[in-house]
Amino acid sequence: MTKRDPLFAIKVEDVVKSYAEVMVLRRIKFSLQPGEVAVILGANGAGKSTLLRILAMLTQPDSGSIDIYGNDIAKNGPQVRALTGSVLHSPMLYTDMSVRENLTLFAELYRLKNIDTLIEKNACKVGIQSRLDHRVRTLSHGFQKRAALARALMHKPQLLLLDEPESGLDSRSVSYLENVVEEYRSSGRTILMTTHIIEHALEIADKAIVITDGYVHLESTTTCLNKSNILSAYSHTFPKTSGDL
Amino acid sequence: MTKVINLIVSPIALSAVLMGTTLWLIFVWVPTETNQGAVQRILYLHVPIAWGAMMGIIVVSAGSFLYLWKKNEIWDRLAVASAEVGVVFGGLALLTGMIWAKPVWAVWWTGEAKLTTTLILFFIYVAYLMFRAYFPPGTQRQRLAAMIAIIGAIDTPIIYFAANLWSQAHPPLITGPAADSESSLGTSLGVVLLASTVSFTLLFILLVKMRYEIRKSEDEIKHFKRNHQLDSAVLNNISQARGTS
Amino acid sequence: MKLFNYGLALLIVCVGLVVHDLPSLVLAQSTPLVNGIIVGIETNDNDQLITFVVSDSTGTLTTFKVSDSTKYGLENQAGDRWVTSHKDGSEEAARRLSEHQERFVPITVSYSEATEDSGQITGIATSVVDREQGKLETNLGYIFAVFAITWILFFAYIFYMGRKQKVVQYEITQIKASLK
Amino acid sequence: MRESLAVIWAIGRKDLLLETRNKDVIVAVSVFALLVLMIFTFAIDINQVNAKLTGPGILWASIAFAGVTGLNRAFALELEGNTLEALMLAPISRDLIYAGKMFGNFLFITAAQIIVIPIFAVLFNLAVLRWEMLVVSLLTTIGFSAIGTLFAAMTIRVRAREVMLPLLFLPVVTPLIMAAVESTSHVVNDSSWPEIYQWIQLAIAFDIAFIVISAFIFQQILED
Repeated sequence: MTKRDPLFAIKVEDVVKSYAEVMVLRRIKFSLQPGEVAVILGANGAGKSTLLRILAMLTQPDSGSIDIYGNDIAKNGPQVRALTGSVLHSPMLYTDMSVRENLTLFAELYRLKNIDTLIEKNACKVGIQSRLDHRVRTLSHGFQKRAALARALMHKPQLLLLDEPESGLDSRSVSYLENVVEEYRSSGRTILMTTHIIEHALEIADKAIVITDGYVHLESTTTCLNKSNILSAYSHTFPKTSGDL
Repeated sequence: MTKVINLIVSPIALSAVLMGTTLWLIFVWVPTETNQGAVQRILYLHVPIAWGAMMGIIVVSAGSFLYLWKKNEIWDRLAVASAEVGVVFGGLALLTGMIWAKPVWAVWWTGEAKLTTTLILFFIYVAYLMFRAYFPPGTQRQRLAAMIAIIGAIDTPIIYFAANLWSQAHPPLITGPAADSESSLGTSLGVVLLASTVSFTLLFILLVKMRYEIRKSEDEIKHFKRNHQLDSAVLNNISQARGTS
Repeated sequence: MKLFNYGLALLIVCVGLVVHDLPSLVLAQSTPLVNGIIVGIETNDNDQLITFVVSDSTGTLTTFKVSDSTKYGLENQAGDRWVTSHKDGSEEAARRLSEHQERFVPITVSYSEATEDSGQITGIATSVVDREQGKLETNLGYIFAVFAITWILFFAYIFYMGRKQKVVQYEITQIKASLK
Repeated sequence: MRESLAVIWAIGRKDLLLETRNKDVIVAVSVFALLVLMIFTFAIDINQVNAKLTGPGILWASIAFAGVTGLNRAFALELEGNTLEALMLAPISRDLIYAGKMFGNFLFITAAQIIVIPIFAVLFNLAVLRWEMLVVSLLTTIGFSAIGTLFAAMTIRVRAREVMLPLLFLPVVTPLIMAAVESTSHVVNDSSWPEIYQWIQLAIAFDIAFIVISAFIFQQILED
């Protein structure tokens, strides 16, 4: 029922989120165009993961509005989730089922067709085809993360949300990740990821969003950024009085 | 001088005077009932307290419903305040009823429908308060607690119906002479009961108001803590903007 | 702490009234009465009532013998009242009383010539009727319990809230001080 | 509609698959229920006279207590790998997740009853295996799983989850337990259908009320 707005892949306006006495996100505002690969930077506890969870619709913001490809996420939840693929902190797989069983289950939940070929294809993309029939419990962390990535890719989402995808991965896994990012960039789809490895972020991303103290501190293309001015944006992350009276 | 006047016309003073008058009515003014004797005077305490408990439940479910609808914290505060006071009244209603039943019905407890319903509701609202105590703070806690309150309210008629059907299948040990026989007191009973109900209603409102005020102060402290962080964040934001551009 | 004082005042008023009014609550009783439910019935071979045992609200058992002059005023389940003396209806009396026993209907027995034998009270019943009069003396404890529990609980709750309020107040003053 | 049923079936089938692998829930529920039954046979000297009187109550008390432990387990399973969030990421409405989990819980409690009720019949020497009993246990299980799934999802983040779930669950399902106990005692007393039916009606009303409410509010439960 809603037409996609080609101007914005994500449009976040004045998003506020607080937990009890801590206000994690104060007034987050930014937007991404389709085809952009953006990275959210910020110190630990800056609210990167919370923001990603809100975009993935696992957490409700206290206030503010979010549009994803022209859909208001508060109203068109299922449509937005069909456009979005997410790999968050934990792999979120059933550990007593094999990778194939996990992928089949989620393919059914996403109502996909030709599930078997789809699974094979996506398994190749992340290099997990040899482990398809292993139980998730027996796999290493890197393979579990790759399986989670395969699940997020299966329904060809327009927007991919990745929460620290490279943490704990070996170089082979990271190279699969980079291939996925390249594929997204070239096909005009959007990626929003968080990371704490600034150099790597500047290499692969087109755009950086720095969150400090619950605000978007810096929203800029990566070409005019270097590590030092990002770090200087970090430096005020911990205000002297935060948390206390 | 104004302080004295304020004290005299304050609701607390009014409530105290009313309660004193009620006690005078119960112990001195109203004649002793012939069927049950002096113990019948418990009625003037038991019935208004039970009424207060019922009022508590009505206010909790109304407040919870309004909170879910309007998302305004005022209603959540009202709900939790009246749940707490309602549990105190409900526990007292059960206790006074049991003490009254012993000399009149010769048992502490029977499976009569009203008793069973009151007991189960008491447990549901105790669970409501415990849930609030155990759940991590935040808006989700308020939302879920409101749902529990509403479930309890919807369950009430079903519990009453079931308990009624059950007590028909298992005739209660003793059907109360207090409930069945006409009273020898006539209108004086009504007068004292009315006075007592008014005093206890006022006491209920006072207690809820007091609990509400405490809750409000707690919320204000919480908000203040957040806003305090906000101030320092705003300052940081400004200085940062100067530094980078 | 306004509410604290309020609770204290109410408690004093309550206790004062009870003490002041104690004599008028204890109504003197001319004939000895027992209120309670029937826990045992003994009949002779002709199904005529001989004795029955009543348990009052404190659990004390009293055995009653019946004489020809014993009067009955007992209702059946339908509410029909049956009034007669023992001479004219001792079988019906046994029937009605055992029905009362099954339904746990409380009765009032006035009696004379009570004898106590090793803790067991035995009396000769003069009238056996559906519960009419409370045995007022035994009830005072219950009234006292109800009022005491009610006010103690309210008092405790008010006290608890007062404590909570104090904590909140303290925190607010701390915040105000830190702002200066 | 067909798509929704497919989703519910997929979630329920996943629960069954996991169950065949680690046998967490059904074994726990039925062993627990049997233990409660056994304790009662010691606590109350069961004989021909009082079996009909006490049996139905004991049966449903044991199933209710065992059911709560099972519901706790069934949700703990989703917590282990944060998989509930994976379900929440799928483009399906949240009431389908509820229906799927409820379906799984329904299967577990039913399976446990299939084990427990015949053993109960033997221990208490009661003829409960009649078709009316099928209706009773079906309706009760539906109600248990409807409320249980809802409260299990609500208490997921509560500190004392194992305590909180029964505290919420048991008072709310009291009418349903009454209905189950009464209709079971009609069944063992060989009563006619109309006598059982008034209790069946109560169970039906309860089930409908709570399935509707649960589906309505489940939307909001999962997000924090």
